[in-house]
Parts: sequence; C-alpha cells; structure tokens
Amino acid sequence: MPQMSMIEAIRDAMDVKMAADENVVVFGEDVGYFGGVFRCTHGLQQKYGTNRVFDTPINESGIVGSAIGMAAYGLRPCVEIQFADYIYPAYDQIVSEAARLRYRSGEQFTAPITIRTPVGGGIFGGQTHSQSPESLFTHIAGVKSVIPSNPYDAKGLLIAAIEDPDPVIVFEPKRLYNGPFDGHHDRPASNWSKHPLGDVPEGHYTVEIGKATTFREGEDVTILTYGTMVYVAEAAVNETGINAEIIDLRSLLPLDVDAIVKSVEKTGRCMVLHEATQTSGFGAELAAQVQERCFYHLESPVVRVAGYDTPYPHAQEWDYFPGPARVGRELKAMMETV
Amino acid sequence: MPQMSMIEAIRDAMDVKMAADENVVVFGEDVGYFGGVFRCTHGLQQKYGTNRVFDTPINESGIVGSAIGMAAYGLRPCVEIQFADYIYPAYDQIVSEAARLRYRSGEQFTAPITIRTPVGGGIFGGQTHSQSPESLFTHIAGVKSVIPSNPYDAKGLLIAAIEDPDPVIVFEPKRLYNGPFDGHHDRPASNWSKHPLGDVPEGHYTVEIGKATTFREGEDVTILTYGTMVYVAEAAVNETGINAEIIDLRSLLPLDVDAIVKSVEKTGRCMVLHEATQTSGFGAELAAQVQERCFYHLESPVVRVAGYDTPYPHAQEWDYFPGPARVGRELKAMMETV
Amino acid sequence: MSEYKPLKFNVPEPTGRPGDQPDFTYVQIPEAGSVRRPEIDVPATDIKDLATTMIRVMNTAGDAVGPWAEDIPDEALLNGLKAMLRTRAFDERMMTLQRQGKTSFYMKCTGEEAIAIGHKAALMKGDMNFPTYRQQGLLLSTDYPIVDMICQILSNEKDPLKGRQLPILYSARSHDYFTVSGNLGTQFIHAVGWAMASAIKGDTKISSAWIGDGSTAENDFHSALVNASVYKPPVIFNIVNNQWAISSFRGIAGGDKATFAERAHGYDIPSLRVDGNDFLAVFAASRWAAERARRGFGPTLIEWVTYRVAPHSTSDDPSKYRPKEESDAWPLGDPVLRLKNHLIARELWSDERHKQAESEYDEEIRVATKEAESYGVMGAGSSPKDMFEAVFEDLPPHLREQRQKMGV
Amino acid sequence: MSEYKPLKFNVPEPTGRPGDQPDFTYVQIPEAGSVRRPEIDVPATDIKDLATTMIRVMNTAGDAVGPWAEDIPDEALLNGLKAMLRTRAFDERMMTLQRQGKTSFYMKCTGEEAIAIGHKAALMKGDMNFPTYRQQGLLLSTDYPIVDMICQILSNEKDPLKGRQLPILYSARSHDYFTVSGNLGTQFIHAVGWAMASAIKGDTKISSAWIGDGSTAENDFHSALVNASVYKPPVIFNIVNNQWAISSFRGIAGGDKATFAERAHGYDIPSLRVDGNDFLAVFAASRWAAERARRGFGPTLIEWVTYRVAPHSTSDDPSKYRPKEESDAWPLGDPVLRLKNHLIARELWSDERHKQAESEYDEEIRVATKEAESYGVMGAGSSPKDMFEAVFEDLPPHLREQRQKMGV
Ligand SMILES: Cc1ncc(C[n+]2csc(CCOP(=O)(O)OP(=O)(O)O)c2C)c(N)n1
Ligand SMILES: Cc1ncc(C[n+]2csc(CCOP(=O)(O)OP(=O)(O)O)c2C)c(N)n1
Ligand SMILES: [Mg+2]
Ligand SMILES: [Mg+2]
Repeated sequence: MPQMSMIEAIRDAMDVKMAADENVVVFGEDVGYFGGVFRCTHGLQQKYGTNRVFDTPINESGIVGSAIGMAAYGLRPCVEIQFADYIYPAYDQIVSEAARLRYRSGEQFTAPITIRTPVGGGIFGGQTHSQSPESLFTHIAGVKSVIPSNPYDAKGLLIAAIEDPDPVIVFEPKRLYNGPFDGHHDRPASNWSKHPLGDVPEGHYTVEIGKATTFREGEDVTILTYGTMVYVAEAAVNETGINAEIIDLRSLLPLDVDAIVKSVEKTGRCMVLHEATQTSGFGAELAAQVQERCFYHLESPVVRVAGYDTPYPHAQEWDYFPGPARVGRELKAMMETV
Repeated sequence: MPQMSMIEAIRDAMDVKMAADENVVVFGEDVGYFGGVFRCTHGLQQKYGTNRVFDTPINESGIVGSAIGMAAYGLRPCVEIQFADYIYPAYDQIVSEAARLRYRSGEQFTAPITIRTPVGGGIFGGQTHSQSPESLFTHIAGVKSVIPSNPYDAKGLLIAAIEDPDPVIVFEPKRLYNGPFDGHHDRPASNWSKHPLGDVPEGHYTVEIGKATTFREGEDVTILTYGTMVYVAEAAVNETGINAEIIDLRSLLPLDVDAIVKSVEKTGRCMVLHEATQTSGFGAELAAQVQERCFYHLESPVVRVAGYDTPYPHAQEWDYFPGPARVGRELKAMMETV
Repeated sequence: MSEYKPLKFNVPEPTGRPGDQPDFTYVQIPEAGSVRRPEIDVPATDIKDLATTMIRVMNTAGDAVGPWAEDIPDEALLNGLKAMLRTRAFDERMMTLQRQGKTSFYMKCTGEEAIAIGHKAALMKGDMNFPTYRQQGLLLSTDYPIVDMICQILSNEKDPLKGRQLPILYSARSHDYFTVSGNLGTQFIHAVGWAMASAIKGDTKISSAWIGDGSTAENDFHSALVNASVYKPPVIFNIVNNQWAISSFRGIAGGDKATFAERAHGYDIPSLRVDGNDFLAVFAASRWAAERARRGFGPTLIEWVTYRVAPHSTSDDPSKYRPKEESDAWPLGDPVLRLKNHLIARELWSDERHKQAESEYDEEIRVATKEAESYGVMGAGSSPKDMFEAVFEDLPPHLREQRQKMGV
Repeated sequence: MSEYKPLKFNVPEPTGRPGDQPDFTYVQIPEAGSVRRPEIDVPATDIKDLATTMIRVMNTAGDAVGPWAEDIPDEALLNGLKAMLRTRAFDERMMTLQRQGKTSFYMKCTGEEAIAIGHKAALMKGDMNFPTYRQQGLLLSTDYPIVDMICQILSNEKDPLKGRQLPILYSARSHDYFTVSGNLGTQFIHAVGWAMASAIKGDTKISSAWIGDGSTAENDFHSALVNASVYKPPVIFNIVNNQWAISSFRGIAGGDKATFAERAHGYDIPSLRVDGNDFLAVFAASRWAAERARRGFGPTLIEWVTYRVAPHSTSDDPSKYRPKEESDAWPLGDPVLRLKNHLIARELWSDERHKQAESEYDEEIRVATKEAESYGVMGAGSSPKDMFEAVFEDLPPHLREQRQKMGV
C-alpha cells in the first residue's frame, strides 16, 4: 500500500474525486498555480486545468459564497480556507447561507460544499495561524464538521465530505500534515512514512462521517479527543502508565454517541481533550453529553483539558499547548478521585 | 421610582451615559433619525446631535470595525446590530479584532465598545429574527457577554457595559422588550408597567458584569437560565409545583460560578435552559461546569433544555420554543430520577 | 501654512424629512431617447458615461424613442402591463391579509414593478435569478402558482417551504427563482458562483443578482464584484435604487454623490443607469446585459432608479422619517401608468381594458387567496415533524433523538 | 439570432511564470512631471484621470520635475534616503536572524521602502497609521527603538508585546503605529473609525490606512470605503500594489484591467495613482492627501505602484510562481538608487557617503541585534504569566483559576 503524508492523502482524495466526477472543482487562495501554501493542491491545476482548479481573490466570504452558488448550479466545490484563523470573514456565508439553504428552500437548493481548512497549533504560528474554531461550527445546524488525525482518515473523510449532500467542514490539524506529533516539540519530528496510519490505499474509499474510532483500547478512563491531541493523549498514557481508552472522534457533528457511551460505561471515567480554548469549546458539549448519558457509570467528574481562555499566544506556545505533561497530570489527578 | 419598559430602560442607560461622558457615541442601522427599529435610541439624536447619534450604512462589519477605530481614538462607542441574526458579517471584526486588540498590542490599544443586539424568538420572526448566538461569543477570549431579563438589569448592565474597558456584547431578549413573557403565547401579553422589575431608578447605577441573581429561591432543583427563559422557568415551576431555584445568570462571560455552585450544592439537581440550539450552546458549558464542580452533590444528571438543533423555524415556532410545558415535563422527569 | 480648523463630522441628510416639502431636484432626468446604445461587446471603460446618466425610452407623450427603443412584440408589452397589474393586485390583497392577522408580515414592491417584470421578460428559461424580498414580479409575471405563493405567506399546510421560512422569502427553482435570504447582500456572490459554474460547464445560462440601494453597503457586494471582475462570468448585477433603506436614504449607503452604477467601474465591469419606472427601458437594458453575458462578454451592473412608494414592510411607517407627499412627487412617475399610456398610444390597450384587467386580477387573487386560506393561516397546518427535516439530507442521530423525544 | 456558443471560464494569468521572460509591457509609465496637480479641494469627479495615470516626479536624469515637484527641505530628503537604507539594512539582518533560527518568521519590504517612509514624512505627530506587515518603514524612519523591534521579532523578555504576537506585527502607539493584525484588511475600517472620531471630536488629526493589492479583495476594503464615502472623514487609503499577493498576481484581485485607484470613484472618493518607487512623488502625493484630509475635504485613496522584490515571507519561494528575473526587470527601478541619484544630482549626497551610511546602519543594527539577542531568542525569556494578562483589563475569575492551576 502506498505510504502517504497527510498532505499527500488530502491531495489524493481530491485527485480521486476530480477524476471520477467532473463536477468537483477546487479553489482557494494560492491553491491554483502554486498548489497551496501547504501544497495540498499541488499538481491538481496542471492535471485538471484552470477550469477546475484555480486561485481566488483574498476574500474568504467570496470563496464560500461563490461555492454556494456553484453548488446550487450542480457543481461540487471543494474549497480551501488558507488557515482556519481566516474563516471568520466567511462565517456569515457558512452560517446563514450554506447551513440553511436546504432548510429554507424546501430542499430545492442545497449546498454540497466541502471547506478544507488547517487548524491547531504547534507550529509557532501565533494567534493567527493556530486557532481551533470547531465549536463555532458544531453549534450551527446544517453543517457537518470532521477532523482527521492521520493520512488514512484524512483521505477517507475528505472523499466522504466531497460526496456528502450537505456542507462539510474538514478541519485539518496542520501539525499532523507531515507526521504524528505527541506534543514533545523538543524531540525530533517523526513522519508518516514510518507510521501504520500512513498506509493509504490507492483509489476510492471513504471513512464514514459520524463514526469515531478507538485509537487505543483501555480500561480505566476514556479520553475523548481528536486531531493532534490523539497523539498527545497517547504520549500521556504511555508516560503515566494509565490504561486509558483513547477515542478519536474524527467526526464532531454528527457525533458518534454510541462509541462514546460504550467506552465511558466501560471505564467509568472520562477526559475530554482539545486544543481549542476551554469555555464553550467542543469539550463542553462532550462533557455535557457524557454526564447526561453515562451519569450513573461515572466514578468521577468528566475532566476537560483544553486551551486556556486566552488568544493563542506566540512565545508561550508550549506553556499554552495542552501537552503530554499537563494531560498526564490531569489523568493522574482524576484517577485519584474517588 | 419610574416605571420603564425594557426599551425605555435601555434608552435611558444610553441617555445617562451620553449626558455624563461626551465620548459616548451611539450608531447603527436606522438608530439615528428614526431611533431604531425597536425604538431603543428614539430621541437620542435630537438630544445629542448627529455628531453623537447617527445612522450607518447597512454593513455590520463596518459598524463594529469603525467602532474599534473610534475606541482606539478614545471614544466609547455603543453600537446596535439590528438583530443578532445579522451579527455574523461582523463576526471577524469582533473575534479577530475587538477581542484581541488589548492582548496583541501590549495594551496600547483597547476596544471599550458595547454591542447591543436583540436576540431570541417568540415574535414569529422566523430564522432571521429569532436567533440566540451567545455561545458563539462566549467561546471567544476577550469579549464579555451579558443578557438582561428585565428593565432594571437592562439599564444597569448596559451602563456597566459602556463603562467597561473591554468589548461587551449586550444581548437583548426582544420578546421581553415590552413585558415579561412566560412562553404562553396564546395568553394576553403583559407589560413592564405592572411588574416590580419594571421599577427603574433614574440616573446612574450599574449591575455588575459577572454576577448572577437568584430570581426565585427553591430547594429541589436549580434552573440555570437567562433572558426570556427566566419567565418560562418560573411558569414551569408554578405549573408543576416543583420547588426550583431559578438563577438568572445575567452575565455569561464572566460567569458567576460561585452562585451556581452554591445553588446546585443546595439542591443537588440542575437544569440548564436556553433558547439557542442545544449542541454547543451555552448550556453545554454550564452542564460541563456544574458536573465538574458539583459532581458529588448531583443526584441526577444535569439536564439541558434548549432549542432543537435546527434553524429557527417560522410556522413551528411554538413547537420549537422551549416553552413551559416542555420545561415542566423535563423538570418532572428529572425529579423522578434517582 | 495657516492654522488648521477643527474637523467637522459629516452625516448626510436626505432632502426632506416629515413636515418638509419633497425635493427631488437631485434627480437629473435626461430626455427619453437621448442616451446612446453601445454594442454589447463594448469594454467597460468606453461606457463610463452610461453610469451617470439615465437610459429612458418612453417620452412624456408615451412614445418609445431613441436607440434603446427596441422592437418588442406587442404580446410581450401587454404581458408586462398585465403582470404589473397582477403584482399590484397581489400586493394589495396580501396587505389586507396581514391587516386581518392572517399573516405576520408582508412587503410590497409598489412603484418598482417594472423592474423585476421587465427584466424577467428579457431572460431565458434556465437563467437563475437571485432576488431580494422585493422582486415578487419575477414570479408573478410567470405561471408560478399564485396559491403556492400565498400558502408560503400563510405558512400553512401547503406552504412549499413547509413553514420553515418567513413569509415572502419564496424559493422556486422551477421558475429560476433562488431561495431568498433574510440576510442582506449574501445572494450577490451566490449569483456570481452560479454564473461561474455555467461558464465552467460550458453552458449558456446566465444569472441575475438583485440587491437594494441600502444593501449595496453590505460586504458581499464587494465579494461579488471582485469575483466577477476576475472571472468575468455571465452575471447581471441589479441594484434597485428605490432611494430608501427602511429609514435611511441612499446617502447613508454612499449613493448621494457618486451613483451606484459607478461602483462597477473600479472593477472593470460596465454599468448602466436606467429609469426603473420605464418598462421599455428596463426591458431593453436587461436584454442588452443578458445578451452581453450570454455571448461571453461578462458581467454588467445596472442601477435601476426608482422609488419605494410602499412602506418598507408591514412593520414600517414611513411617515416617521420622510415627507408624506414624497412618493407622489417622485418625478419618474408610476410604471404602470406609463406603460398603460404607451400601449394606449400604440392602440394596443384602452382605459376599459385596463379597468377590466384590474378587476380580473383582483378576482384571480381573491379566489387564490380564498383557496390558500382554506389550507390554514398564520402557520396553522404546519407540521412540527417538518421542523426536523431538511436540516441535512438524512436525519442525523441527534436530530432523530430530539424528534423522538418530542414525539413527532 | 444565432446560436449561443458554450461560455468560457476566464482565469486571468500573469504575464510570466517560472521559465518565462519577465514582461512588464502592461505597466504604462508616463513621463515624470507630466501629470497635473489639482487643488486639494478638488471634487473626486474632477480628477478621475489621476487614477489611471501615474504621478512621477523624478526623471531619468534624477531631476525633480513637474507640478508635483515640491519644495522639500534637503534635510527631509536626506532623512528619507537614510531611513530607506536603514530599513534595508534592518530587513537583511532580520533575514539572517531567521536563517540562524533565532526567529521563526520575517517579511521584507525590499523595493517598497519609499512608500512607507515618504508617506510618514508627510504626516504629523498624532496622525495614526493603520499598517499591514510590510510598512516597517513607518517605524524605521522614526526614533522608535530598533532594539524594541528586534525584541518583538525575537519574542523575548523585552518584547514590548510580551511574546503574545507573531514577529513583525508591531504595535507602537507612541509612534502612531496601530497594532498590526494578522487578518488581512480588517485595519482599513479601523482607520476610518479613527478618522471619524477625530472629526467627531473636532480635532485635526488624520489617519492613514494601509493595504496590499491582494488584500483589497477582502470585504473590509468595501466597509472602509462605504463608510468613508458617507462620513467623509480625514483618512488616507494607501494601496500598496506590489503586483503580487503570495503566489497570486494582481489580476486575481481584479486589478488587471481597472486600476486599484479606480475603486475609489464609485464611492465619490478622489484617488491618485503614484510611482511608489519615486520618493519625491510619494512625499508630494502624501502631503497633498494629508492636507486635503486635515482641511476637511475628506478621504483620498492612493495606489502606490511598486514591486515586491522580496519573497512574500521567509516561508515563501517566489521562484515557484514567477519568473526569476522579474524583480530585476521591474521598470520603475529601485527607490533607494533613484533617490540617491537625485541627491547626488543635487549635490547633497555622494557615492562615498552612501557607502558610509550603508555601513553605519549595518553597524547600528548589528549592535542593536546583539543587544536584543541578549534578552533571548525564539520566544526564550517570555513569561507564561503574561499569557493570561491583557485578555481583559482585569483578570476574570476563570482565567485566574486557569493561571493558578498552571501555577504561575
Ligand atoms: C445582514 C442584514 N442586516 C440588516 C438587515 C435588516 N434590514 C432588512 S431590509 C433593510 C433595508 C434594506 O434596504 P434596501 O437594500 O435599500 O432594500 P429595499 O428595502 O429598499 O428594497 C434592513 C436594514 C438584514 N435583513 N440583514
Ligand atoms: C483574512 C486572511 N486571509 C488570508 C491570509 C493569508 N495571507 C497572508 S499575506 C497574504 C497575501 C497578501 O497580499 P497583498 O495584500 O498583496 O500584500 P503583500 O504581501 O503583497 O504586501 C495572504 C493571502 C491572511 N493573513 N488573512
Ligand atoms: Mg432601498
Ligand atoms: Mg501585494
């Protein structure tokens, strides 16, 4: 099986869909001739021409807004927002338009668009290259949100997103583009070529939107997480020796409630872990649901480990980032609670 | 003491501040000559002139963006977004700019702006005149969010917001503008002139941002709520006879955690109640915190009663709106859980 | 260098407020027939003058004059007049419905009928309109079922939008009418995307985007024009300048000194400024722009000069912010009367037929209204089950759970 | 009427890509001195021609010619040249720092120095600039401490922004330099608000907004121009058209056929298009616009025509998307050389002094860098405590709790 980085897997997903469906078009800032600042669309314009892969003005609202119009026409736009930190100018188009088109038009018009955007920190990118705004979208009825943590899922979810009849936001943890990252920024970077999840089948396959995966089985506590934090959780587990079950949610909306409930009922404890700021982060929804659904199985409160409620700082990145030490500390503390 | 509607109280707050501080300016769509589509700024332009109260282009990003520039200059803008449903075009300016100005500039530049905006349903206003987007702001580090439920608080919180050195969003539950509303839409509307909370002192006073109030004392269950739902909760309590304590949060960020903990520790049960869609609504944060902080006092899971996860429908408003019947049903159900 | 004086803050004011005499001296009206008609492949730079004048075809005698006077089939003109009468009758009846408490909300297009109706007549089947809430003429000039429109307004059991959307925010894909958004301006860029798609696919369909004078201030006006400037898709940008945006006059949108048509120039998009109350001018300018788009010469922006005779909506009272007599004083007249006079001058029409047509449409709409009311008013007949449908194509688990809990 | 052919999708292409010969035939360059200079109270409509030409003052001989040749004190010119040299030296040294791994990120303004520096020279103390990331000249032409700038770039213990902000996104209120946003375009409307405030207070301060050619596509470009159109505040809109936006050429921002300066016309805002590599033209046009603003005649938009000689940032490699030799072929030359030649022609300067100045600035910056490095590099020395401060004026309970938990 070919070995791919997450960037290659993402590119391959678009390639597979563009080859199979001539209605798939790809555009965004610098994605055309240059192939994207992270190179995710590299080579696609050459292969499919400027009619189907092109650069756009620096106007995120226009990227999403024009995609909506194209989708209404019958195309399947897959667009890139260069960094999730720049998605806010498109927020109105996503929330008021893409998310509601089907509902308000009696299903005459729909918006099967895919919005890819790099999220998360760990690249010393400061407040405008590090944000994780997923919960600002999970609150919006009418959009789906997914976030892969490895090349296999990245390709499968992106193909599923492009095929989905409704708008899907694909959050791409940029710190994972080239290799898994466990939060130990001071250690050498690893890359996907040495990782089993870098095995990516050729051609078409999908990862179902709405299904979580058990990244690591365990008995004592469930860690609900996604994106980069999957590896941080793994590191913390290895370093503390706590036998945690790590659930990689992959899809935030719809959410795989069954997988969550099953695991928490087994372990009796739950940590939710994400990079985004804590207050009203997606962890709040997870904690709320877990206590709603597993209350009588819980031996201790659901613990949230998340970004501090500050803008993403630059120099203090490794104090801010919820790394394995912090996660480990919280894990130990919660295992001591009775 | 004068009796005021919420509209009058809001207007009076601006009047008091404009008279006291010549740096306070008020603007927004239709707020100048006409005095606002809800009449909240009626008469202010006549009194303070077009230099300080004026109409703006229909451009919400421009309203907030220009307010930021004015605030940097030294003014204290108090702006209106005509409906919270139209705040999304200004989302980038609020999230990326107003909220971060102090942080990123080493406090050289700050954005002491107040954004008033009507929220909530119950006026048969459909998807674009009914939304409650508060959790999209509580997730953002650097903005405060308050939501009064009566004329007294509306005036006191608005004055506090205008005086606050940081950006504050004042969500005004439009269904409460003229009178308290308990969700019984088929009964005659009541108005503030007959309600003790319509007693509004003249002149200057503030309601502290970050402090909740106990709307009704009770022993058996705590209802955490705000805005219109305070009265719905009251109706449900009266109709079920369940002795609930109703906490009117008033301020969502900062949140009065002490008041919440004290009440839940007393009652041992908790319902969170709001109009906004449930998933990633502010209720998720409340439920997460309550179970984090009061886990060992809880006799049953924290229950969320909230808007369904759909766009706000028009004809089905009273099916959608979490009215006293639904709240009562959920209250009874949770009291039966052991 | 002298001392600097304190700066002054400028807030533009309309020419009249309640109590004042209406003053329309600012409306410069060239003679009908006096404005040139360029070829459709003209570059934007060569017709900048057409953005500051006003294309007019009907003169005061009711004759069609000048280069924009097209050879329009009699039938098309008669249909145009009838559609305007029908629209006016519809608006009146819906106002009554609202006053009777059968719907919560309505918005009239009185005085602006010629624009949507004349424009629609110049488009082809398959050309998509992206309207605002004041282009009911786009539907009422077609065979779109009136009963469906009223059912939408009443949000009843036969509402094609199943009660989910506010009254008048129709959606009619079958009739090339995009779902109307309650959020201003957002549709402008959708129209661009739609036109880009047509070009990408190598089709021949064009799109037509609609916006009000006030709403040109919204940011998506810019996103639309920038993208149109880059990709030159087959789109027509219609700005309906009816002088008011609720209580704000056009100057609050920056449309006092420069015209809205001039906005296009900085984007290398040609623009026309047209008498929107002159049905013949509307048709001719629309056909010009549509032909231009369909032949691959790209976007055109058209400012339609008109006046919002009606209140903004049923929630509005314009006597609070503009002179009472302003609408009577509007110098471009009533589009219905003007086309009527033209048709009478051409001996295609008469006062009698006009009266007759008026009562025919009144009756048509009365009957349709009665039928629609039988399916419920003010949301009655809507199903709570529909509330959960169509959020996504398939009901996701959390919505299924919520629906089950509700018991529907 | 003939059949319609399939529409074509238009994606504009630059005149050259890697491997091609650079082609700047699209840059129309009028003779220096040939463009008229209107009075500052001129209405926008009377100077539309100035948006499609190019105001230039220095001719090939290095002489200042024509109506825009102002009487600039020798001192000001010398300072301008020195500031440009200083800026260039700064940029070079910071690139080295980045290559040494002492900072993560840097952005040069090579080739564009005259614009920020010439403009700043035309402003007064108290006039606020709202810059992008490429106007370091606004600071480097003043007495703002270079060490502070470098500490910001190194995010070390003396970083005035306490490590919270990305390198080069300075903030310097004391030097009329607004905090730079990482989000493109947002500052344009801030500048308008600031200028509105000055007018509201009856002060005499003006503001100056900065944006790149690519970023004019952002929606807040429109919100800024609409508001400026309405309230006519004392603001200068600077568009730095350096032909590129990362890998996208100006045509992808719609700036291929119409000029960026022309965008202003639809808003009744006068605009100038100026040779941005001509220090004298920059100064003169800036002074004109500043005087216009301060005398109450409102906003001006200026398109500065220049070329981004440097890569977009240290993360960028322009050889991937544009001809290698493009920057050498840029027909407006190097602003430093051009001003140098002018000053030598005026016998105010010499090759020797130039060399000497170059090494002086090199040395100044070397020393400052050394000092700055002693306070830490790559974030070293920053305090985690600072992370929690300045989110709000007062630390709210939840942040106090988070900080306490972290133990700082
Ligand atoms: C984003 C947004 N902001 C504000 C509103 C409220 N609003 C509805 S109509 C209107 C005035 C629009 O005026 P104009 O564009 O001139 O259209 P007209 O009503 O004159 O046809 C306003 C401010 C809205 N619907 N959406
Ligand atoms: C809202 C937003 N979108 C995208 C970006 C990413 N980005 C940073 S600089 C840049 C190019 C800007 O080009 P231009 O405005 O021409 O300025 P220049 O770099 O040429 O000075 C882009 C796309 C951003 N910072 N913010
Ligand atoms: Mg209007
Ligand atoms: Mg550029």
